[in-house]
Amino acid sequence: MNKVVKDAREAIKGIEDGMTLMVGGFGLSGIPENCISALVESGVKDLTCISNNAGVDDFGLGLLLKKHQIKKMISSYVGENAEFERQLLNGELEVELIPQGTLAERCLAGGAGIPAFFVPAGYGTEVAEGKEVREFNGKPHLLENALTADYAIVKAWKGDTHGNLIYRYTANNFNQPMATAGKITIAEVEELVEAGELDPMQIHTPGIFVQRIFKSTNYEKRIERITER
Amino acid sequence: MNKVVKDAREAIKGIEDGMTLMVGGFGLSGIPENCISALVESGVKDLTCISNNAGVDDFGLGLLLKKHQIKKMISSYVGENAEFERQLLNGELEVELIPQGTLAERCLAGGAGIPAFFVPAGYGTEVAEGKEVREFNGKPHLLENALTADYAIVKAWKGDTHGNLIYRYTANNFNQPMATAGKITIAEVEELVEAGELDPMQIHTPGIFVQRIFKSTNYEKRIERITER
Amino acid sequence: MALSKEQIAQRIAQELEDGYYVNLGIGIPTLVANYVPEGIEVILQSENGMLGMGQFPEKGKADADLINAGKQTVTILPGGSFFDSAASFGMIRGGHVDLTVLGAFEVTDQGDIASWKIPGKMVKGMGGAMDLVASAKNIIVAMQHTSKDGQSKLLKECTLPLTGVKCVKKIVTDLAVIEITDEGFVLLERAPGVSVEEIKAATEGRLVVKGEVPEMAFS
Amino acid sequence: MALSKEQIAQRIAQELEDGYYVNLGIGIPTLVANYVPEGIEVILQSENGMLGMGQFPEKGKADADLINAGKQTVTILPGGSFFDSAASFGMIRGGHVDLTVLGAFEVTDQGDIASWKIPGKMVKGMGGAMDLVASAKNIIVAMQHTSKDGQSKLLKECTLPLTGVKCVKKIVTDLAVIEITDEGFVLLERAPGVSVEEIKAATEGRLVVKGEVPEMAFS
Repeated sequence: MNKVVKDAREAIKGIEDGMTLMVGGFGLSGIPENCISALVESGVKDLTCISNNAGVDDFGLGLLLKKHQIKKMISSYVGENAEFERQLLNGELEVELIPQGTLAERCLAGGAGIPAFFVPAGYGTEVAEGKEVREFNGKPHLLENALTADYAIVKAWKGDTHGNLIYRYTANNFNQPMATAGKITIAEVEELVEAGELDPMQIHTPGIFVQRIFKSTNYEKRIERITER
Repeated sequence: MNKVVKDAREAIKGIEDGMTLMVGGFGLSGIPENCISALVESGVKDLTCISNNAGVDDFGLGLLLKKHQIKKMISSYVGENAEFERQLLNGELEVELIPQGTLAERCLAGGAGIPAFFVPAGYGTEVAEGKEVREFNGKPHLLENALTADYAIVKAWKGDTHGNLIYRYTANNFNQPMATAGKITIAEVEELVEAGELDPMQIHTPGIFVQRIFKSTNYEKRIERITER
Repeated sequence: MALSKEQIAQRIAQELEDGYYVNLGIGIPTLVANYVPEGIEVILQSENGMLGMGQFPEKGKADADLINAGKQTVTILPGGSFFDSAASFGMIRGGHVDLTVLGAFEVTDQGDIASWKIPGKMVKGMGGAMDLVASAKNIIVAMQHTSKDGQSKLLKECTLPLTGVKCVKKIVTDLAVIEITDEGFVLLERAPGVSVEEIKAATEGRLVVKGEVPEMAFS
Repeated sequence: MALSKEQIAQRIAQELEDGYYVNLGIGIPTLVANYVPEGIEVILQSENGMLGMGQFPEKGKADADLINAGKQTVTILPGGSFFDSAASFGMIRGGHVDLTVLGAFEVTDQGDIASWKIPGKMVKGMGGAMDLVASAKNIIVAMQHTSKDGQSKLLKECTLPLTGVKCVKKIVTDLAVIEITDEGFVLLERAPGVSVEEIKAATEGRLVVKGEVPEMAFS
């Protein structure tokens, strides 16, 4: 068993035009910077990206948007990106907006073999269009389908050679649910250790979900809004 | 905010005849021994217990069964308990058997505000009786409802005064999903520390789910099958 | 006189109870954290995956891995915890958050809310707002009573795309505290020096006035 | 000669591939762990919440908090992890486990399986068996070909309550290795010294024999 790959370029092998990717992170926090750079470099296009946000103009998924490599975004919030808004208003980009909790749960369901589930979010709004409505305990709910991806690309703090992952602070966010829902899941980690070095009670993502792992380099870790006391 | 109670007797206050309880543990591993003893002592009866197992004749939920305090068990596996089998065959006890993964997910869904979801387990079997069947990706699935309880009673290794919980090894099992699904959740912990002493990245059950917590005493931690090299 | 944003936050803070788990939205709601009454402990949930959110970090201590739902750098308090986005919305959807405070463009006298989209102008997405309004047992909307050009934002029907239906229970505006019941907008309190007539004039939806309406009290 | 339980396990172990995540049921399936071929690393999942299950603990080291799904005390190997029951069955249901090996009372030539209940005699419950059979991409059943009184357990229709329908892909019995296809029980291998006729006689369901059927090979 060997899940360790050399770098992002090797990790993204097999990602082809038209594929669906899940990309972890919330805003610019916990995004797989190395893999995004490698995707930009690879020139792969017509991607459908499932990601809570779309990065900013010159960072995160914004880098892929700028080069028109993304055909469709499935997200909950895409503000903070003027290029995104421009492409969307010009019809250059398809966008499906999904309530944030529903998005996270759809990824989790995809990983856990639950093809559909009911949630209250979005009932009575445009999100409900075309969806089955059913009442539970007197409250209307929407039937939502699971999401899966050809590749899920996540970023963790620590990882081991078996693919076990630990996330740091709020950089967990969508990484943990998405890691379960890729046909192939790629993890880039700040610190890569041997199997057995992580406490088995503290693993956020068990290695069974991760097919490729590598030690990332040169993190910028850009902050969108530095607020200090 | 004060979630800390003195002992099991104080923790189970408010549990009344006819209520539904979730009780954590798998076999005899990770069961809330202190609360079970207090329930036996209290004499509360006609309980519906949601618990993966029913203990053994003279330990775990078996103690409540022996005193006829349980009206109905909702479980996945109830072997290893002759008194249970006797009461069931005599019609003294109602039993609803549910596939183990469906049981865990129904608790999790109850805690997460998902009233119903589809799973493949049980299709074509007696578990499917009366349940809606729907095909996803060419495979038939059953619609399963969420479970909640008046009280969820769980056992953790470490806990803090805010109700944050960490489980040890495989003693996690049903404790983590059930902790989310009680209207009131009671946690008994081997070690109770001040808020801030547990690493916030290692919390299995965030305190928001726990209303009462106490330091347990006199654990027997009986082993069902000691196997050694 | 109409309340300042800080005063709206201050009034909302009076609704807090000891032990409450609270989710505060972006804008005025965030300011509520500055006015938690003494002797009361509330725990802030940030839907990107944190309980026990604390204040901004000290100068130089900002950490890209520790942000709130508004993408601001923050800190965590003792007793807090981190978790993933699915777990976070499980808490919200499951009704474990005691109070949600958020902003809105428009609210109706039936509790409908529009807060996420202005067609043709703004396509940022709903983020967690739809999950929050559909799930919370207890929602307070913090908003201005009227738009900059004087149009009422407390309406019979929303003109903008909805975030949720029949979910808002209470509104605190710069002019009034209002409860939404089957009867409509029930006026509970007036901003100091603001008359019932002024509030009526600023409210397009059905406003219900019962007896003497007290002024808000600030300690 | 019919295989021993150990030999059934040994034959099943030949199906393992490097890097497989495997769930082994109680009984014969558990023995498979003793015959993992050299040079191959497999990771055992125990559905009560563990990956990387190791052997039984040394004498005196048994820990009540560290058990497998059969409630036996076990150990964890480097690279293993612990998690809750919902997460565990998420892995199973989501198809992340590469191979499931479990026992059965009866199997049909369409892949139906009965393994959890004998009406009037045994009411233990299905445990995780229904989840496992409904979810696994790859299921091998380890069982005796016939009951103690000589009745075939490889049937046209199950006589006992079902655990799952159309899910079993392969069976290894004391007499044969059988694949289940649309045609029925396809005989792949015979136990050493057991004839096709003996297997036919012991199989009530539709048995398909194609050409020469080799004997199982044990290294």
